[in-house]
Amino acid sequence: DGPASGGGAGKAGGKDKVTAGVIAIVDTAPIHLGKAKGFFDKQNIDLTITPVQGGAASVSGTVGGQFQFAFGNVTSLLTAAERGLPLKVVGNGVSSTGEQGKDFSAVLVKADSPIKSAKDLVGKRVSVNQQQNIGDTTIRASVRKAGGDPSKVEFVELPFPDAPAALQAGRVDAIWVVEPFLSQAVAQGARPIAWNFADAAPNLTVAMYFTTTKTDPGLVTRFRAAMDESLRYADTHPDEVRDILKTYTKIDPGVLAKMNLPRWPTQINRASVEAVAKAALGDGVLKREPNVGALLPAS
Amino acid sequence: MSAVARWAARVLGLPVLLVLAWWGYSAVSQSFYVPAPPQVARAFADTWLSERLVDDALPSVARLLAGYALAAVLGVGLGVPIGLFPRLRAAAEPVLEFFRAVPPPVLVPLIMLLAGIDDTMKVLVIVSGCVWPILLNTVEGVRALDEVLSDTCRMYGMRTASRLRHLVLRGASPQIMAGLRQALSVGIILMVISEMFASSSGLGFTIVLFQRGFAIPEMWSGILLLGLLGFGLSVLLRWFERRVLFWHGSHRA
Amino acid sequence: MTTTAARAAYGLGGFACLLVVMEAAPRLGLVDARFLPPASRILAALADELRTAELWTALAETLRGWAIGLAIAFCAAVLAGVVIDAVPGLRAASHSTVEFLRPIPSVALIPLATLLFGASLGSTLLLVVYASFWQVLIQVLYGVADVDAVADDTARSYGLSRWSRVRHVVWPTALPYVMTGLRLAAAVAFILAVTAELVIGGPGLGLRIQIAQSSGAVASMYALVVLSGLVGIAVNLGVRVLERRVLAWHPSVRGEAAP
Amino acid sequence: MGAIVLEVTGLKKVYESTGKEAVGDLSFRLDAGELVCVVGPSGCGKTTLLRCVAGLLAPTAGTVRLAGVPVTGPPDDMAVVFQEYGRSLFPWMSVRRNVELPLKEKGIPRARRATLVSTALAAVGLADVAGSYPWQLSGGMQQRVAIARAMAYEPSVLLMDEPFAAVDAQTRAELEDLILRVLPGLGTTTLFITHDIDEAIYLGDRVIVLSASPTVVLDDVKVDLPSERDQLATRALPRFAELRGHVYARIQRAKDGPENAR
Amino acid sequence: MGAIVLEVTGLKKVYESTGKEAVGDLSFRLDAGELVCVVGPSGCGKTTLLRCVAGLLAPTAGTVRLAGVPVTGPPDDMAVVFQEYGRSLFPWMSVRRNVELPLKEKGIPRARRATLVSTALAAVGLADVAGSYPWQLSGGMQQRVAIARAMAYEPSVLLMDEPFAAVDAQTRAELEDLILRVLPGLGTTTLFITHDIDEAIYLGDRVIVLSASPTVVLDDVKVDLPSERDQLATRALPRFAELRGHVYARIQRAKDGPENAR
Ligand SMILES: Nc1ncnc2c1ncn2[C@@H]1O[C@H](COP(=O)(O)OP(=O)(O)OP(=O)(O)O)[C@@H](O)[C@H]1O
Ligand SMILES: Nc1ncnc2c1ncn2[C@@H]1O[C@H](COP(=O)(O)OP(=O)(O)OP(=O)(O)O)[C@@H](O)[C@H]1O
Ligand SMILES: [Mg+2]
Ligand SMILES: [Mg+2]
Repeated sequence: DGPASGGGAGKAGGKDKVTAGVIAIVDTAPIHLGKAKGFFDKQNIDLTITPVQGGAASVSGTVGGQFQFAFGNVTSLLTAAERGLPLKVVGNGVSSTGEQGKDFSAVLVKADSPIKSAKDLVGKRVSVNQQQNIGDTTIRASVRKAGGDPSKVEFVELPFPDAPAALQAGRVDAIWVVEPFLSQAVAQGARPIAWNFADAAPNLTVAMYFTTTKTDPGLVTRFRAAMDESLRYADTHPDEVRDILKTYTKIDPGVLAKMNLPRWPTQINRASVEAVAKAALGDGVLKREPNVGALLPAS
Repeated sequence: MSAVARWAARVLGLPVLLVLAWWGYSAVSQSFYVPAPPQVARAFADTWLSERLVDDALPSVARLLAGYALAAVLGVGLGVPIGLFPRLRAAAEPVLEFFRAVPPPVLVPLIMLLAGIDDTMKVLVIVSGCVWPILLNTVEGVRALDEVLSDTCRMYGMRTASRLRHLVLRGASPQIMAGLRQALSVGIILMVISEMFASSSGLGFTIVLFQRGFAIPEMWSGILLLGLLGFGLSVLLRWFERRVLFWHGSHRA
Repeated sequence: MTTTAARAAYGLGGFACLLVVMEAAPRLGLVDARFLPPASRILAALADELRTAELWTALAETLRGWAIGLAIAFCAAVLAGVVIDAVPGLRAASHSTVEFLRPIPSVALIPLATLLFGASLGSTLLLVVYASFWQVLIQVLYGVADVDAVADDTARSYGLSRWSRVRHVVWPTALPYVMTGLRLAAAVAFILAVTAELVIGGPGLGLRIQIAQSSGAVASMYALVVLSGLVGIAVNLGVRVLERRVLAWHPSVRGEAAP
Repeated sequence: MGAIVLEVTGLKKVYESTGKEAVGDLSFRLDAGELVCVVGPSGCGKTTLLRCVAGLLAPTAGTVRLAGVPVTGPPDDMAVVFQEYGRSLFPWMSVRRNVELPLKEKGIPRARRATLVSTALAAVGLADVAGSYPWQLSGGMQQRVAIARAMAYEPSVLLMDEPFAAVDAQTRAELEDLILRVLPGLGTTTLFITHDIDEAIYLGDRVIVLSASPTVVLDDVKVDLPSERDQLATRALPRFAELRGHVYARIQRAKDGPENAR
Repeated sequence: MGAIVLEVTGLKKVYESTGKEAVGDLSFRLDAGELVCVVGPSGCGKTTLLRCVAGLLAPTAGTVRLAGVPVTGPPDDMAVVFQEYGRSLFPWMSVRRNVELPLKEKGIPRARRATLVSTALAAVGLADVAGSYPWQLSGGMQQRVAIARAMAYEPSVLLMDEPFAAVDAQTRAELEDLILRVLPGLGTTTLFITHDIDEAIYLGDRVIVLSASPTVVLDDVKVDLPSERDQLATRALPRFAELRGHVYARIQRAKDGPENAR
């Protein structure tokens, strides 16, 4: 196990002390909710949630032994696996609703933009929060589906919070954002033209919880159980989700009430992971065919 | 021969020791994030000895130099009056200190808001960081001017322009050089940070991309390139400094 | 001439100008008020923030990382600078390494930091120390090179030991540079403490900024940024007070009192 | 001689940092073209006086008038040789450039400048080090550069603070004669601080003797020697010895402070 | 007197930056307890010589031996008063601390240190400014602090470079007598650089006359005056005038350089 500092695993009062590295966004509401509901206590897990900023930090923190579990999106995990990092997915994290117009992720343009559909993005400048990640892969899927040439879309990196301003100022032609920026931008007059998660695969699995291959399998099973319970609860109690979001984010209450929530099924959509892997391979984000089977849990 | 050997030992001795230490650590730790030097060297050759150097590194370096030059002009240009006039200093210092304490990751969005997302923004981000060491050092250098020397200038009725040129800039130049040296590495760091926003190419962008893509040897090769860039630019700066400060105690033969 | 009160008045005046600009720019439509709210709204958000206990714990957390990191970096850099100066040949031998290591961005060390320390104080400290160390070191190296040849000869001819020369001649000469280094490093350390929290996570002001950012709470975000700026001003005030004490003999400070 | 050029009235200077009253109450006048030497014990306030006259230091009380105009800042057409000659040279400029810079500022055309500079440097015996930097020179040579700079400037008022302190006896004699030869031709009014009584009498039209600080004028001695002076002949005159004895006795008492002054 | 303390043999110094040959070929000796004055034209290489003797400058050729041991760095138990007195005082220390620091370094106990410091400061007439900082003092006062520091150190070898250049005539006389009074008691061997020939003869057991640079020893004059010296009586002796004339004539020729030396 890693250096002493940081929240290492250990036993406290018969419970396993566990630290999870998790981004403080809408997607991770279930784990917060599950902790509040005591689902983890029930599994003898004393959970500490540590906010991290992105996939790279959660992966290195997990590999370094600082976190036992973490949250990362599909592309990040596929890339890490391709690089030979000893990661193992524990369970589902967040999924697309799969419904056009009602998902938590979309490509937006200005109200008066000539761009009407994903096809029109060809030759245009589109912002994503990170390149060579799930954003550009799924947007290319949207373009492909709409009949355009995805290789002709130009991507620039803009963090979600800064994207709407850049769109308004005409510095990019389209932006990809997720909730709450999606609702915010729409309220400010932006127009969705493509629902990239929904386009990429039916009920796309966007992100997953993962650990390293060295973690005690018993603990993994219990974490998975607690997590599944949390996901189920979150999926069926949207109001409580909106409430728990108030505790760890600062989303404006008006936006919070109206925005689209993602889905939190317990099952990983293997087909969608494989589809993303294939698309990523095709786009050159991945160099080699990843071993999806080894990454994902057996069931 | 022996002079060359001694020079080589001096310049390369410590780096070689450090590389060996790194090597030892990577062998012991076996960590994914700490690749062995040969792996990094191979990654360096594969990654940078290609058109990447022209496509990614050169534009970055150009922006770096532009930002650095602008920061130098701005830092010295503001630092001189602020150093000369105590009241101006009293009025300006809190505002400057305010901006100095704003972290670039939140400053960058603000700059994007005002200057767009293209090269201008990236250059401005570099300026926003480089300017401080130059400014602060200029201010302090100007404040510390020798009194007898400035009295001499006043006595001989030297006009403002020539007093600036012959007394203030020269007298403060040891400290200004310290600021310029500081700013060089700050500039490289901000070059990387600026490319973490609204980019699709560049040295910093590529390194960050490697980092996020878990291409760790490649990432370290990029860091190696940054270090080499810093070293190369500092050699140039030293050459410049030797010409500017030839009269100063630290450079006299 | 410029008394403390007068200086404070000028300082407040300068700051007031900044506030006016920040209020006017969005109101006059120079920037979009949705993305950069006017000063009054930012200050109102700041007032709200200041009423929450979490903010104060976050601030304390950040300041803790800042103070520890700065102290480590400062002491290590001063020590390193003095040793590099005192040991013959070391300056030349270390030059290439120093210049190589300096431009390595702390952000590039984030994977290493999280690997070693995760989202704990250790990560923050690693980044803070790494970044601010060089700021002080370079100032020390230039400062020690500024030693007056006659003063140094005097010390040597009176048989002052190497250590005494460092203490009584080299250190006071370098002090003005070191004070500038301290001011530079203080800001850099603070910036990195916040950035580390912002990027890695970990409790503190940076995390709160990040949460505000990723929640689209623009006014709160800028309120926190303003708070960082205010901390910067406070730190600078402290260093200036220190400077007036330790550099009372220096032309830059003693000239201040005279006409 | 001519009109009053410099008039110091009731000058008083208290240094705030220490509360030290350096100059107590000084009044004296200089006529146009006069060369007046000031002598006084070390630390009595000569440099302070000079800095007040030069407009570099604001007096605590009293006024300094130059051609009737109160001095508030450094006046035009005045040159100063500072006691800290080493610090008054620009280390980043060659000797030639150090001497030339004020002339350039004054707007003197290049050709004339070159003549002035080389004449002045030759006069102080530094023609061959014009290309050197000040820190490559000995103390006495540095001081001579400062003198050359002041002389080349051809000021109407010249202030010199122990300008020959660092040069050897023979060079000193040569420089004294240089001053006596050149300044009258330029009509320069000169205030010359020295601690060499012989020099003061040899050079001066008058010698002002200052008391220990807080300084007052202890004596203002008219030097009634023939205006044509010669290092050997003048110094051998009985009147020279007389004046010397007089000033010496005055200074002797000066160290005891202003109370015992008269 | 006693054994040879200081021996300079074939000393030569060429400054590399300018290629200037400052010291040509110097050889002389100082016996234990001797006070030897060095005179020579400005820029002849006196300071260069002193810095070589102090081990602060490596000679181009020749050796300096102190008690038989070649000097390679600053030797123990040596004190120097530099020509640039202003720069040799530490501006960050009060006058008292400036004088005290070398004593502390020498390991002298606190009580004795306090006595030494206050005695030395009183001897140079600065007892009342012990708490001031160097930059609050006049030029002459600064120079006296440097002298006090050297005297308080009670060195076995003392090097002084124009130490009285910035003080007035009377203070100078007092300081001369201080030197004559104190040093013999300490057994200090002294090399005293001056440009005042009278002073050299008045103070010295011997006077070494240097040529213009590249410097050689032009003359080494034994001062055969009674060892009990008095400002008025000694200077009035016919032998004093004789010696003075001799040295003056030597120096006169010195300015013409080493060729015309003998
Ligand atoms: N900056 C200062 N702050 C405080 N006191 C000062 C300052 N400068 C000078 N003094 C004091 O004022 C007095 C007069 O100093 P000044 O330099 O005018 O003397 P001076 O006549 O030029 O002496 P010297 O012949 O030794 O150069 C001294 O007692 C000195 O201590
Ligand atoms: N750092 C240096 N670089 C080059 N030349 C130098 C340097 N220092 C001194 N010199 C030259 O060496 C010669 C002797 O200088 P030095 O200072 O020893 O003279 P000095 O006898 O002490 O004169 P003074 O009586 O004027 O102080 C001078 O011609 C001077 O120009
Ligand atoms: Mg004076
Ligand atoms: Mg000398």
